This record gives sequence, structure tokens and C-alpha cells, in this order.
Amino acid sequence: MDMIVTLLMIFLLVTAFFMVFTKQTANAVIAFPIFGSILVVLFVIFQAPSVAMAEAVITAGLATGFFVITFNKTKDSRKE
Amino acid sequence: MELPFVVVTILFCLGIYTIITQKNLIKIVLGFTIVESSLILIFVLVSYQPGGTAPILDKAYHLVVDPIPQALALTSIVIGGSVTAVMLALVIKIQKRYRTLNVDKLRKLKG
Amino acid sequence: MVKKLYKLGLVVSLGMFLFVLFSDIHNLDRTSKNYLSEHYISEGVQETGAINLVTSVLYDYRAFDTLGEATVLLTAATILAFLVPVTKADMLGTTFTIIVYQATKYLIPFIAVLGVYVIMFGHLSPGGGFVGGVVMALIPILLSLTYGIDFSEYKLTPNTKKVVEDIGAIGFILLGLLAVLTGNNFLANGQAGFPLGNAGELISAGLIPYLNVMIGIKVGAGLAIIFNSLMKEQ
Amino acid sequence: MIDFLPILRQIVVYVFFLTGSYFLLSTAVGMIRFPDLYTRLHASAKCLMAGGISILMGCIVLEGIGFVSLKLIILLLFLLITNPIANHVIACLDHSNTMTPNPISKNRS
Repeated sequence: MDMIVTLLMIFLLVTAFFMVFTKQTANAVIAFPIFGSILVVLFVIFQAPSVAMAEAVITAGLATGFFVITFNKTKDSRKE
Repeated sequence: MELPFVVVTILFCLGIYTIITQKNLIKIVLGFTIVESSLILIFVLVSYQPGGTAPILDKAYHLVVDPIPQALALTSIVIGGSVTAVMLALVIKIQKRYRTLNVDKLRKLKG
Repeated sequence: MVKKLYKLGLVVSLGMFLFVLFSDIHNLDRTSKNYLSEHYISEGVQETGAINLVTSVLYDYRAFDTLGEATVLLTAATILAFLVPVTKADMLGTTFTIIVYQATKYLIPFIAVLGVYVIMFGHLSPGGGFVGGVVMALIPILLSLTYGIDFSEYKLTPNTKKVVEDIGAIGFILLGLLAVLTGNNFLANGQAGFPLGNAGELISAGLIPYLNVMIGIKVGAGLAIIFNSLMKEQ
Repeated sequence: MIDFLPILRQIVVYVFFLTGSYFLLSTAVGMIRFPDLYTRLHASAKCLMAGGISILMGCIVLEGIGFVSLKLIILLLFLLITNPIANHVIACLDHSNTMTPNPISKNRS
């Protein structure tokens, strides 16, 4: 189990750095629910199922919808 | 168990660095969510004990993890979702007013 | 270039400070007695009647904080309703085929059953009012994403959502005032003499299932208002 | 005499889990290695569906007949409805936004 935690932590860091340092904003928005899903697996391993359900529904589900809507509404100034 | 605290530190610093240096407004909001996620992760890590079970006592138990930080983390997640919605609405209003998402151009247009 | 190095140095020094702080948290003495947690774990099931200890902390011992959290959601919905003009705009360029329209009808009963299950079993299993409320809020969101925002506001008008949210907020406070009538504190559950029942059954734990239902209604209506306001902005 | 029913159940569970892991791994490889959006969508649709069904069937066999198995069957039905619709929507919107598939070129290597 310790090895799984180490592997998931490394994935978490890779996803976060990809989300910040990528050039296009669309890649950053699409990488956001992957970040949330890895956090959900970590919370289940650390024995917190209530927090895991809230994270899966709100951060990885609904906040991604908010980001996609914002990305769609600001279409004409996307190139800069 | 040394590694998760190092990861939490790196995530917090990455979020602060994003808020300071990035130019795009959507990425700044992403930086806020990264900081919030790292703080939730440290709440859960403080409550964890090796060999403990989850705080649902429907069977016989031997050792139970701490339920108070988990309740605080649940509160933090819901508030973070609504705060993210308000920030994104402000981003849309700024883009409709100034026709740009870049922070530097926004600063030039103002003066 | 110098400015960038300056910012990088700031962040690195912040990281060193945080590393010292977190290592102090890591080296805390875990074997010492932690009286509040010990009391919650050993006495919580007898005092509140709920098996899920997170729910018993959130709705019984610390229920006043939950009221404040619901107030934050109400404030967010109000701010978004102020920011939005009256125009109605769709998502850009979304026209679906008939497959999507027909399949959405078969998808809605699944979501409704899941939301009611998560809300009603909040004191027995992980979940509770907040998660169930968000799942119930997915129904108007799905309607406004597929059929357009006109149809969604024809089926569920904004006044209806506002009234439902107010019913949730006022019901929470009235359930709290019910304990005051018996001569106890605001939002008291076990001390006020409500029947706790057998731990582990569906109808048990005094006021906690009803508080869960009120919070679920309130969060669902509030998040539906927030999503529709964010979509209507042109 | 050896009671061989638990051993048989264990073997069936292992076969289901290994099949599911293979399909999910092929999904990940296909998402990286394919050149175009439509071929990537093909990998995502078929292999994700097969992997999910295999792992859920393994969980049902592992759990036995009970209330949890009913929940898993409902989950399987939900997956069967939603996943094709999502892929259909993505492909349809990309096709309506004048995004044509790449032509096949020989001797590309």
C-alpha cells in the first residue's frame, strides 16, 4: 500500500505541473478533473469516505462545468 | 510517511507561484483551486492513523481515525466550490468589459 | 528577468517556512490524550444515534457552523443573480441530435433515485445533505444543457427555485427552534429528549434526517440558480 | 474432499480482473499512440466500455447475491447508457465544426 501512495503522489505532482505550465488553456481545463480524481483515490486510501464523495461530486464534477462554461464564453480573446 | 507532507508543501508553493506569475485569468483561478486542494489534503493527512478504520461504526472497531478534521474538510470543499463560481463570473464580466484576458493589457487599458 | 527571479525566491522561501511548519505538524505527539476526539468516538453513537461520526459532528455537535456554511452558499447565489443581465444566451453552437434528446429522458430517474438515496441514508453511510443536494441539482443542469435554457426555465421557473431554497433555509431554523421550545439550546438533539431510536435503522437519530433533507433541498436549489446564472451571461 | 467452489469463484474473479486490466491499459496506450481525434475516440469508447464491464462483473462474482450486487447491476446499466451518448456527442460536435478526418497515407512510417 505504501508503494501505491507514492505512485499516486507522483501522478498528482505531474498533473499539477502540467496544468500550470502548459501553453493552451484548453489543456489546463481538461487536466483539472484528472487532478480531482487522483485526490479522490488518495482520500479513500486515507480512510475518509465522506470527504472523497464530496470531492468527487463538487470539485471534479461541478467546478469543471463552471470552468468549461467560462472557457466557452470567453472565446474571442483566447489567443493571447 | 515523510513523502505526503513534502508533496503538500510543493503543491502549496506551486499554487502561490501560479497566482503571482501567470498572465491568463483562468489559470489564476486554477491556482486558487490548487492551494485549496493542498489544504484539504493536509487536513485528511493529520486525521489519519496507520491501522485505523473509517469513522463509520457499524461493526466492532479497534482504532478509529479522527472525525473532526474530516468534517472541517467537508465544509471547506463546499465553500470552495461556491467561491470558484463567483470568481469565474467575475472573469466573464471582465472579459466582456475589456475584451481581453491578459492581466498586463488590463492594467494598461485602465491608465 | 530579475523580477522573475525575485518572485521565485519569494516562493522558495515561503516553501522552506511551510516545510518547517508541516514537519512540526508531522512530529506531533500522537500518543497523548486527545480528549475531544476520544469523547466523540466513544460516546458519539449513544449521544446522537447516528453511526456516521462525520454526520454527527456536522449536524449535532457543530450544527451552528453548518448554518453559517449554508449562509455562504446563499450569498454566492445572490451575488451571481446581481451580476447577471436579463438576456438569455445558449452555449455557443450546441445543437444535438435526437439520440441525445431521447436518452436524457431515461437518464433523469437514475439521478433522482441516487440523490434521494444519498440524502436519506446520510446518517448511516458516507454522503449526506451536501452531496445529495449537488446530485439533485444535476437534473435542472442537464435540462438546461441539452434542451436549452428556455425550456429549463419554462419547466422550473426561477421563482420556484427561489421559493424552494427559502423553504430549506427557514425549515432548518425552525427545526432548530423546536429544541428551544422544550427548554434547551438552539439545535439541541439528544439533550432535548427527541427519541433517538435504535442505532443503525433508517428512522433514528432524532432530528438528523430532517436536517439532512432541509440542507439537501437548500444546496440543490442554490447550485441550480448559480449554474443557470452563469450560463445566461452573454 | 476439497471444497472446490471457493477456488472456482476465485479463478473466475481473477480472469475477469485480468481482462479488465488489459482493456484499460490498451485504452491508455491508444489515447497516446493514435494520430487523430476520431481514432482516439474509437479507442476510448470501445476499450473503456469493455474494461468497465469486466471489472464490474468481477466485483459482482466476488460479492455474491445480495444488496450490494443489485447496486452494482444498476451501476452497470448507468454505464451502458451514458458512455455511448458522451462519445456520440463529442464526435457529432467535432464533425459539425468542419473537422474532417485525416486521409490515409501509405508508406508513411
